[in-house]
Amino acid sequence: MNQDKNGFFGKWGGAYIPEVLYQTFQELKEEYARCRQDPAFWEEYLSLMSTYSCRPTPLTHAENLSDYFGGAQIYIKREDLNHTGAHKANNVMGQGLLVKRMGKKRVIAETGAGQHGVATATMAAKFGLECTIYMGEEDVMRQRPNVFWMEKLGATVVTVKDGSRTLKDAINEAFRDWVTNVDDTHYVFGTACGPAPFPEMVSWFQSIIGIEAAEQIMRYYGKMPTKVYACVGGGSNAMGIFKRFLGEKDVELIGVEAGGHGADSGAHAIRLSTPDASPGVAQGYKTMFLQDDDGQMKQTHSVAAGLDYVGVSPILTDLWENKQVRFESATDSEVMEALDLTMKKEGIIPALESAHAFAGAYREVGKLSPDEAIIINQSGRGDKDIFTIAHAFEDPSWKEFIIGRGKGYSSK
Amino acid sequence: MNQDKNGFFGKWGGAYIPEVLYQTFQELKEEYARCRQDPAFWEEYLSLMSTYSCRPTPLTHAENLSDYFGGAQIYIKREDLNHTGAHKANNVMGQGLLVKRMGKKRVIAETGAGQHGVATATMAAKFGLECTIYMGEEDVMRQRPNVFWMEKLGATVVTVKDGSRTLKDAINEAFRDWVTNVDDTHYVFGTACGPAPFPEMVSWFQSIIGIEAAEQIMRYYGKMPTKVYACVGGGSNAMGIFKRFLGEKDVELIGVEAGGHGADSGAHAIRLSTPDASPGVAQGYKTMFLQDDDGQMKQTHSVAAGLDYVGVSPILTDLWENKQVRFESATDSEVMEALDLTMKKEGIIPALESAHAFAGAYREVGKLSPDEAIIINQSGRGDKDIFTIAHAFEDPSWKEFIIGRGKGYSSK
Amino acid sequence: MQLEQQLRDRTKEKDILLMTHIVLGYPSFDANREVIRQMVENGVDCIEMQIPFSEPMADGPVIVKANQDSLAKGTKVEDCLAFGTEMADTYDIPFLYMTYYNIIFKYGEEAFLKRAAESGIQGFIIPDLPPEMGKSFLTLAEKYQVSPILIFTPTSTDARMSELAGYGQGFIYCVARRGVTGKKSEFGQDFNDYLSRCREATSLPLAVGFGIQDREDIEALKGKADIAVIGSRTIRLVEEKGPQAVGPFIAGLR
Amino acid sequence: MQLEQQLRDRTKEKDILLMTHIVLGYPSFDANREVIRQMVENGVDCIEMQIPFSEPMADGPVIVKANQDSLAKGTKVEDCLAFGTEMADTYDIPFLYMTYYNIIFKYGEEAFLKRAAESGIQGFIIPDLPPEMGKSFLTLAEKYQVSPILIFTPTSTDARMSELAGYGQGFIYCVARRGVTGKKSEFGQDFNDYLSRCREATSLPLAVGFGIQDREDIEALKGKADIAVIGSRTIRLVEEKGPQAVGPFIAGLR
Ligand SMILES: Cc1ncc(COP(=O)(O)O)c(C=O)c1O
Ligand SMILES: Cc1ncc(COP(=O)(O)O)c(C=O)c1O
Repeated sequence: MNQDKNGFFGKWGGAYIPEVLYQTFQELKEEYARCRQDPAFWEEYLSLMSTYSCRPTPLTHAENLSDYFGGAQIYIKREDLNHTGAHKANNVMGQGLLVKRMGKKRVIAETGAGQHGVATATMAAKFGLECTIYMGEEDVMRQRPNVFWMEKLGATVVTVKDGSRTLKDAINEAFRDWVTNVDDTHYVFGTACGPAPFPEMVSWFQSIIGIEAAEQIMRYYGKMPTKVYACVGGGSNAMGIFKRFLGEKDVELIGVEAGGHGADSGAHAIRLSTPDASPGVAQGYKTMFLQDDDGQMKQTHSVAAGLDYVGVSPILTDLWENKQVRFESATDSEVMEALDLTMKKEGIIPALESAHAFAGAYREVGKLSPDEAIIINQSGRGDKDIFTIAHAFEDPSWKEFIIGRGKGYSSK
Repeated sequence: MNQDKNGFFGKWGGAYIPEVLYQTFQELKEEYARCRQDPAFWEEYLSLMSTYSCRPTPLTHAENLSDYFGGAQIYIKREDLNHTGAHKANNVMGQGLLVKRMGKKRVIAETGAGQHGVATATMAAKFGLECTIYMGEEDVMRQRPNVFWMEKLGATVVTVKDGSRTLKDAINEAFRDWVTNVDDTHYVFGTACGPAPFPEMVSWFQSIIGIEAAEQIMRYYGKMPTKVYACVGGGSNAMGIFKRFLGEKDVELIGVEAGGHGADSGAHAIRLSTPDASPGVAQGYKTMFLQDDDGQMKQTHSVAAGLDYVGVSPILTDLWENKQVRFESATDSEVMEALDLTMKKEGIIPALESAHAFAGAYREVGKLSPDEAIIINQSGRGDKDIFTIAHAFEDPSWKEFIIGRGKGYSSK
Repeated sequence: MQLEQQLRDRTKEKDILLMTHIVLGYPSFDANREVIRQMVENGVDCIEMQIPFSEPMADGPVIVKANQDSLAKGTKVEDCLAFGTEMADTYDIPFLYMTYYNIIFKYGEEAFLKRAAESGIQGFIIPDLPPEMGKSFLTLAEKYQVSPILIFTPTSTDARMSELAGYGQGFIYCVARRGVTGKKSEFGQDFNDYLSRCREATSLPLAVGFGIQDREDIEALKGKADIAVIGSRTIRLVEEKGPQAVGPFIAGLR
Repeated sequence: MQLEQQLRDRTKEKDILLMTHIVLGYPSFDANREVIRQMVENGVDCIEMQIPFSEPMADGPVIVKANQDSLAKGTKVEDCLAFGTEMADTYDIPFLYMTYYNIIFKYGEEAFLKRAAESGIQGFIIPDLPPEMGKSFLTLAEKYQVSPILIFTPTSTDARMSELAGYGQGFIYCVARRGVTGKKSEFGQDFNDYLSRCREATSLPLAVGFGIQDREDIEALKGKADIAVIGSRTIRLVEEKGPQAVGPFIAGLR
């Protein structure tokens, strides 16, 4: 599962970058290679994550849900307990250490759900870096609280009004910034996509999830899980938990994509588990994209902004092609149901993104035997999504509350 | 710092309870005593907290802030990284284990900020208990997102419209429920107040904060801190971090109360660091209350709902009287400034309550010498406070966003 | 002794005594005056006057609201004490103060008891002062010869009842059920068993309160209790029909 | 070879050649037709026709918007290829396709190159296809005799430049500065040093693009570069004044 010298995993990946970035990618690749060889770097990373974030994050035995489904024992890997509320922190802090070594003074990032933007703004504050975050106008509208926090953390948030005004357009705009300010700026890519070495590097930082989870399940349960579930947007949390288990013979890995209004609706973000996607090259890498026959990217849809993306990690595409990871999808409404059940049964609030992994697991867990265990990766917490979740549940007192607040503000 | 047989700490505390609760308090006291004597109970508690919440929570060295003030090294105890986002989880999970032992089927709780309500609803979901949360109407209005989550977690939230419609009224109403449903119901008191054994018991569960912090500061810094700061609402997070350090000769403990619009404004919640409060008995215990000459409780004010309370832990009142803890206060505007600085310098977002501890520390830390260290207890995270914080910062795009959303809802 | 004796004397003439409750200053002291007049004239045997408190933790919605409204209108403890003195001077039945402990604590226990005793107030009901918390209060009550009314509840064990009985004077207030004031109670077999346990635990007269609404309820108590307590019912009556409705209501109860 | 030779022939007659840029289908193919006519008639030496892509990562706002609008109007790759064929048939100057790699990849590299070659298209500019990623593309370009235009940038080291030069044909596109298309560039000492480095790295003609706006800019390039590239400037001109403004503008540049 390592990239070849051109950054490919099988047929997928690569670095389709404007020439102006060539030199900076050389430096990045070299620094990254040095870090991977230097055990002190990983030590520094672990120490940062255990004193600034909350690593190791717990593995929670969901006893009520296990009873409810009557199948395998359900364990939940709690990335929601990271500082800033999602696995995004792992990647961002790792890249932060890299930036420090490279001596750059400024970071930029794209963000969809806003999680990666908040994480990057947080890292920038911690490391004393200038920070600009690109975010599609539509995402700004649905994730305003995150914009507020980014700004309060000292970042400049730029609203991107091109294209579909979502994540992919924010990525394009971040690249435009990067080619302009390449000398002092590092682009903190937020997921296991983009040009090499990002897919591998981001997966490496995220691999801490699976390393911990494997150690924890052995400690608590005494053997390896039968199945491991993760939601798949760009693929970083999935790669993060899958990586450690890839070598394990009897562990099945399942990636759950955003089914949106359904696989047949055209309004989804399923790249690997339907035939709607096809091989393509965009945003600096080759993978399965949701695109039309001309190669123009399509509109995607998911209730979870963080999964609402046209591409997917080239590493996952390779694992999919080699049948090392199975891909499923969950629709918006299945996801809301899974979210509801998880809250009520376990007192845990998954992010809408993460709830896809839960929905995927719930569909199957009842058929497993009680002496098996599964792990669900809870990539983030849902309370950041209040606006989306309360909206999706059509909560009447929430609406009333917002109407009242809105009137309060307009009357002043 | 242990209660006497009537539940007093010096002159303070006791259990001024309606007779109908006598028996239930006997049982509670006995079960609590058994738990304190049983090392297996604490072990079970630790195991729950390390697999369900994120204990031990980190101790973060705030290097940028330390440099900024040029005084002592600042360490932050990260209770914000607990499941549900605050130290409240420690108490609630501990009481949950107790409830399980007592075989009760239902829990009730009061809540001000909503944090304790969310934590209790979470615990109830996890332990399969029925749950009712009492919350003052004013707090429901300012903390609607928390109401939404409590309901989604399966709890019934009752809006209390009596009195000042804030925390103290919610407590009264919870007591009314308890005297009615005493046989199968446990009242999960949310802070180190109320009738004995709550102050001591809640402090015991919270003492995990200080135990960890002491171990961590020795590990990272090599010696004890000179000062430890905590905000003081009811006093549970303060007691939680202070307890371990009480015996330490050279450690000064500082509690920071809510200065609201200022100590002289009449609009604050300062019980110990101004002469506005006087000894009284209410809500089941004796302490310093903000009350008038007749003994009627006064209105309090703080930007932080969780500090907006008329009473204070009898244990803290005793420690105050014996000068073992120093009390200060921070005004709303000092708190907003401290919050801003903490976000920008460290990428950390304290809850408004916690930001009082930061404000108190920032005032003094520059005068300390660089070979000293201080610990600030960050009792919770601020992103739960988006409505209050964005409002307090008068953020224009936030207002615009809310107005837009409100219009969207009213037009449907 | 004084209070107990007065009640025992009255018991000789009646199947059951009636104790009523008012919240001072609600809806106004004038209304209180009129209500008490009608109560006394229609044969009420004892009246508890509640000094309002901002945190009436053991009360139900009707009385909570009455406490709040009274305070909102500016009722002071001083006004209540003056009114109590006036009533005790005017009528020949025993008057009690009912209030939460903080009112007394803040005023000063001794000062409060002395003043109450001098006014001719016969007893005290303090729902949030169990005897363990009330050592000094009980001693002072002894000193000033006012009766501390202790409370039995359905959750009280036999042992607890005898303990409480040891501190009580005047009568014992037997709470009819779990919960707060104002809601209807059931007087079934459980209740009868409970009352027998109460009777066994003390030789003091037994008053039964919480949720007694009408003649039928009172009928059910005859022979089992010495005093029936009407609480929120008359407050609601005054709210709905004014003070003058109280007399006929009381008259119709026995 | 063909493209390089054509350009070299033209260079004999002029101080500096002019290459211009249009986005196909924006504002319409008819407008494209008229603009190209005016360009050719006013002496443009080479035209790059951008096939629009939904993710124009290396372009600035003007061209991004042109790409989007063209696609929104329904422009298909097929339309662009037909139009390209028509232009190459109509005018006697070299035409290039500029597009992002996905358009070619999705169509099929070989099919695309074959068709372009048959249409008489002379070269390709693909800003997101560095030679490492373009092995098969470069081989096929060789096979079909169309020139892959490689790109130098101010961040390119000498080593990188010679590497790129090894793959390039026709001419080298020297990006005048960091950043995306459309913003003004400075042609100071740094720029001159950069251009000397470019010149040393390759014997191919040098085109300079990004931010060239007017006669003055072009004057500054004379003697240093072989070709000046006008990109967003004419797109804005068409937006503001329509296609017929292009001719006079071009005429005034040299
Ligand atoms: C909580 C959470 N989970 C998952 C994702 C999807 O990203 P990835 O597939 O890279 O893990 C996001 C992206 O924003 C996220 O915020
Ligand atoms: C984050 C946080 N900190 C502090 C407090 C104050 O409570 P205490 O003084 O009991 O810690 C609250 C109460 O809601 C809270 O939510």
